[in-house]
Amino acid sequence: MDPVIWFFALGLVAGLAKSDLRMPPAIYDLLTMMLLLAIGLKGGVELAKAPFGGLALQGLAVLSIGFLIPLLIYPVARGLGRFGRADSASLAAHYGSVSVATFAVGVAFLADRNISYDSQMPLFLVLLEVPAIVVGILLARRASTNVRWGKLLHEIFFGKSIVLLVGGLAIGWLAGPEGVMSLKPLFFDLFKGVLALFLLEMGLIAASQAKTLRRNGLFLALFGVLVPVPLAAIGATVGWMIGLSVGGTTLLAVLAGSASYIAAPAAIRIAVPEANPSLSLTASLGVTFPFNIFFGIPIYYAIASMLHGSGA
Amino acid sequence: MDPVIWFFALGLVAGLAKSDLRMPPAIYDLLTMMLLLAIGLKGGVELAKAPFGGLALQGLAVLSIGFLIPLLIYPVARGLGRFGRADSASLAAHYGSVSVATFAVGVAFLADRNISYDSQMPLFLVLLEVPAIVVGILLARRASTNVRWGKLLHEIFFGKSIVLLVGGLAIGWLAGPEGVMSLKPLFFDLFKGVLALFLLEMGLIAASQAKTLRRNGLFLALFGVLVPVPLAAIGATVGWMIGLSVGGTTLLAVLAGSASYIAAPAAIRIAVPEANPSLSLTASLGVTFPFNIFFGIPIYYAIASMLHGSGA
Amino acid sequence: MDPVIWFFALGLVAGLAKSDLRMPPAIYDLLTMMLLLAIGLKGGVELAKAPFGGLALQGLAVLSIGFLIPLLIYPVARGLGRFGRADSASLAAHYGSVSVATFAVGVAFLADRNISYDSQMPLFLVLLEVPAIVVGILLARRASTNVRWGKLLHEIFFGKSIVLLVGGLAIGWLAGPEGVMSLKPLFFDLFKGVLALFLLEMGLIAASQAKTLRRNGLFLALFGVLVPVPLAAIGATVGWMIGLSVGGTTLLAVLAGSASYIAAPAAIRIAVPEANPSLSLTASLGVTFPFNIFFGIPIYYAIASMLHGSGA
Amino acid sequence: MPDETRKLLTIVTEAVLEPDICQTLEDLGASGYTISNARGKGSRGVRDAGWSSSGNIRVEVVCSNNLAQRIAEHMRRHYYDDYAMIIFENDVQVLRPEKFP
Amino acid sequence: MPDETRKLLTIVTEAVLEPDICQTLEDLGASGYTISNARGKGSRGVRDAGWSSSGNIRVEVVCSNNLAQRIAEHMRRHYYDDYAMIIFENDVQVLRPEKFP
Amino acid sequence: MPDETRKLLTIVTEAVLEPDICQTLEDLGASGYTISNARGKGSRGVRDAGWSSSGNIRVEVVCSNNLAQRIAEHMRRHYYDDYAMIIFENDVQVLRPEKFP
Ligand SMILES: Nc1ncnc2c1ncn2[C@@H]1O[C@H](COP(=O)(O)O)[C@@H](O)[C@H]1O
Ligand SMILES: Nc1ncnc2c1ncn2[C@@H]1O[C@H](COP(=O)(O)O)[C@@H](O)[C@H]1O
Ligand SMILES: Nc1ncnc2c1ncn2[C@@H]1O[C@H](COP(=O)(O)O)[C@@H](O)[C@H]1O
Ligand code: NA
Ligand code: NA
Ligand code: NA
Repeated sequence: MDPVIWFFALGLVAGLAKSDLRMPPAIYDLLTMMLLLAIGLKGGVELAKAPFGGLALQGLAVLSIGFLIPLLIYPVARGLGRFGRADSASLAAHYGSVSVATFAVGVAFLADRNISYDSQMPLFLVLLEVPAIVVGILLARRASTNVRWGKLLHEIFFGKSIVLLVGGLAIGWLAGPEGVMSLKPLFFDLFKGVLALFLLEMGLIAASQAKTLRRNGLFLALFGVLVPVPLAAIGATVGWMIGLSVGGTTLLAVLAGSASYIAAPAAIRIAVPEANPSLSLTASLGVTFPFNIFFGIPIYYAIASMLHGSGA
Repeated sequence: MDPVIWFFALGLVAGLAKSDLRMPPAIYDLLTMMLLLAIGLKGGVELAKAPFGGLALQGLAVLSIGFLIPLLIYPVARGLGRFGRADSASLAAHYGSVSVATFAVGVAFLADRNISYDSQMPLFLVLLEVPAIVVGILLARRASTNVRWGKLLHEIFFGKSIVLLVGGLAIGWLAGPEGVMSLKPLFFDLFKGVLALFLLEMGLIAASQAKTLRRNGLFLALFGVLVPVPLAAIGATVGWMIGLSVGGTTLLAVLAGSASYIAAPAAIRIAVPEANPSLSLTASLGVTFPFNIFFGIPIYYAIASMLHGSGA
Repeated sequence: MDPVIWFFALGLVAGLAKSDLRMPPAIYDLLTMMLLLAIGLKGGVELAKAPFGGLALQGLAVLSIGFLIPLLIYPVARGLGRFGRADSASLAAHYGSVSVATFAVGVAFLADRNISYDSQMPLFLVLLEVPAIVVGILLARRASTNVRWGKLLHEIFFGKSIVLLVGGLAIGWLAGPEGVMSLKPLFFDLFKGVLALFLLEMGLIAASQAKTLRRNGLFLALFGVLVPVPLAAIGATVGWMIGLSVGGTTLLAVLAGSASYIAAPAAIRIAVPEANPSLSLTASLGVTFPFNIFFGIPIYYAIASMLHGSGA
Repeated sequence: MPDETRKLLTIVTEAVLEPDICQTLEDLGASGYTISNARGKGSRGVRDAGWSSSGNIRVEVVCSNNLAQRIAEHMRRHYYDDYAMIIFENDVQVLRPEKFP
Repeated sequence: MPDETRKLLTIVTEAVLEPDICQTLEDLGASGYTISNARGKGSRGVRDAGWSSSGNIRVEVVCSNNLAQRIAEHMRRHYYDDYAMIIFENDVQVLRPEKFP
Repeated sequence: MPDETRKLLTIVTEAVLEPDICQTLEDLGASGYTISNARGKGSRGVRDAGWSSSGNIRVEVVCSNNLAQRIAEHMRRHYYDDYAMIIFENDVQVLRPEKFP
């Protein structure tokens, strides 16, 4: 197993054992920033190297995943989970949106196996971040005209994760392979190490969700474990249909199967305040995230390989 | 264009678009610290490699720039800008002192073009930091004996930027090229990456000055754009006269044309409290800094090349 | 001399000169975390490469040092130092436990000279951290049944330094030399640079202890300088007897001769609150730490070489 | 210091509300506010800034009694049910009372 | 805001005590607390968070007069002699007084 | 807690003044002070610690009424015109009143 994943386990154990190990918030911010920029830069450089066609069509297909997933999740949460409208909509938004950390572990997974992926993947990461949040809010609000959409969309679009991803993409694209050489030591060579430290903190955070899990328990745990694979299968199928490589198909599955824990919680807290924020966060961060990095990613890779007829 | 500069642009855009992207103060401090130490270490190693003569004389010439510039700026600010004595003196101190970030971008500019520069440049950076601040305070205070010079000079001389630069120089010189090999991965290999993150934050800060600019407007903008080039020309001329290489001449021009936004604001805030701190900061950081990294540095390099008769 | 040590000197000078140079606490935490993980990872990889026998016996011998040293220190502090029971017990705990930073400088010292050391050393570092603290608390408390041992031992064992060291060891061991390749740029290549920044901060902290030193003065200074060498000699002898290499013997001497300034102060502050925390901290951090990195480590290496009959 | 009295209104709430609350205070006419980071525990569980915006902020406003009532009422209506929040106030004597209308 | 009064008890002390104090407050029955980081100077010298747990924390508890007395008394007995600590309290008017028994 | 009353003086001002203010408080005879970082808005605009010393500090001093007046007066004279600053005070009951002369 990739050693970065052990760092998550270490954080989880430390957190559950009530160690005094803490990552200062400033360091968490730095690590996030470096990961986002690195993913963006890498994607930008690839885009500069190999221009691609049909992006608009592919983009539409990807966007449609973002609109579809929350519509699938909502009835499950309401019906089977017996959650109220607000909580169900919140879960829908979280699972329709994406997790950058899971994507980063997926990228590391592919790099370990020398599997390349399509250069537009970071772009698709950006495309998938927003729509589900909008759908989630609509599901919760319906007729109510109380949502200040202008302000909200501005906050989502100019939220730091999109700014850094898109900014990195643009800089990587403008600078090209030559230009980013001097940035390589910080952003590319340190990538795995930075991801390791980041996952350590993610483990600590996931451990802090354990209490909620013990209380609200079984359904959230089942939900968090059972939902990602079908969602990822949708992602993989779309990826395969729009002609992505095995690597790209795997990553689109990872994106579809992952749940947001940065953009969605912030937006939903403001727009749907009556939703209990710890429900969605516990499912997304306490269950689905660990499931994905330990078991999900290899499964999604197997699915992608099968679709491409290359066996797993 | 060097990709690090795009990071400044990214920060600027994010700031102007009111993104929630923030660099934690602790990270800003870390990045500053690494840049200052790296510049110092690099200079120290070069000094250890190639001992030089006539440093005392060169140093005096450089110091004289630091005393001269504020005396040129003050009447411009009072006469044309119609600023009061305190604000004019504050502008004089800021523009007479230097910006380490601009110097770092200059160093990166030269490195990209494989142009070497004289090893004593970081020393000159130190020499130029202080005199203008002293002159600025004298211009504001005149007869008044109210300034606690002892305390103030102590604060400037043992301010973190001088301590880290001089400390880096000393360590680089003591350790020599061999000794710093083990420090290379952190301080030299990551230099451009660290500078990129730093410029991202500088962009965010510059954006936060935009409001002041819109209010106090036109004069500050003109001042911030028009003043650097003549100042840099003075620096280039002195550099050429004291026998610096093209690279060194360019960097002395960069220093002369840059305006302080760390040492000067802190010292002036204490010693000339009636000066409006946002005026000088807006001009220095919101106008001159971007001007210099986008347009100034190439111009100063062209001037230096011309002086050295090597064409641009 | 190794340049990282000059960074300590720089911090010391800056602190004594009342510079405004500060390392944000968040950065200090990040640097500590990186050092601990790096030491652990390195040890784990070595363990994975070369399995070893007789670890249990060696471990017992090392543990015994941890129980012995506080029993030697306590009477010295009470008798010669005329300190009360609590303060003497606190000193005993600090000097019986170990300093990770000193260990890191020792590792760097050996690396500079291409001297290898036994792979189990980071494990011994962990073993030596705890026993002296327990003995120190027993010395202070005796009959008193007021200590909540369960809580206290939990806090020590799951304190961040042990969690990160043991976690790093485990990950390094699980991943093996191949697995950690991708983590090398962050954890191994940057090691010296990170250590340099860390020592800069240690210098600043040591300078802040100077005031206490001036007041409580002479005995603490003598104690801090005279105690490490005999303690290190004990460590070296044990290391030689249990069959460590010259490098390993040197590092066990370093551990025995170093004094804790993280785990011990925190635990003693809670369990022996009537002890004056600045006494032990000043001796440990203000005197013994600088003594060890400037003079102690070379001496301990000489002792280890002599014991191994290889001359110094 | 003239014995001129104002209210010091203190709000402890979720960090995510900071932009909204600043806007509200300006809209209601407060002459200023002071914010610092905090952590804590209350009826909505432990809130710690260990991670992004999961911490609390502590907002202080010095203002007239009348404005304090209006701010408190606004907070109660818009945030009290859905967000972790407590509000309390006490009298303070201020320097330059004209600064705090 | 109904004129219902509670005590605001403020404790400034060493950061190392944070877990203990939180536990104590819960045991004594406080409905919540708010903590922020601080630095300062007092009879036990300068305390600055420059380095790990060498800083201070500032703990606030809103509670009944009776509970405030018990907390203060507990702090005085268990910590006041051996740790850097000050305690003070004042009356505050609270919104939703039922939250602070 | 004996009903012994002192003043709690609170100063919110620019971070750059911290060393000066600490010195002043000692010179005027305060037995201690507590400082925490803050941000805010007032007549001199938004002040946020996003960048180096552009933030605020919040200084608290527990002291006698007399000393509080002298500190406030000193601040008013030396800093109030040129720096972002507000000052307010209120009565608090203290534990161990002898600590706060
Ligand atoms: N009794 C209390 N005393 C002081 N602070 C409190 C108290 N109750 C709640 N708080 C603070 O207010 C925040 C929100 O409270 P709540 O809405 O009760 O969860 C908590 O996270 C605490 O920081
Ligand atoms: N007079 C005072 N006013 C405000 N804060 C104080 C005062 N005295 C002490 N403190 C704070 O309480 C902490 C502990 O005080 P002490 O136990 O006197 O050292 C100090 O570090 C300060 O933060
Ligand atoms: N009405 C107010 N309530 C609370 N804090 C204030 C108020 N006015 C100003 N402040 C704080 O005091 C600082 C300086 O105020 P000023 O001198 O008015 O700019 C501001 O940055 C705020 O942190
Ligand atoms: Na998803
Ligand atoms: Na200049
Ligand atoms: Na020891």
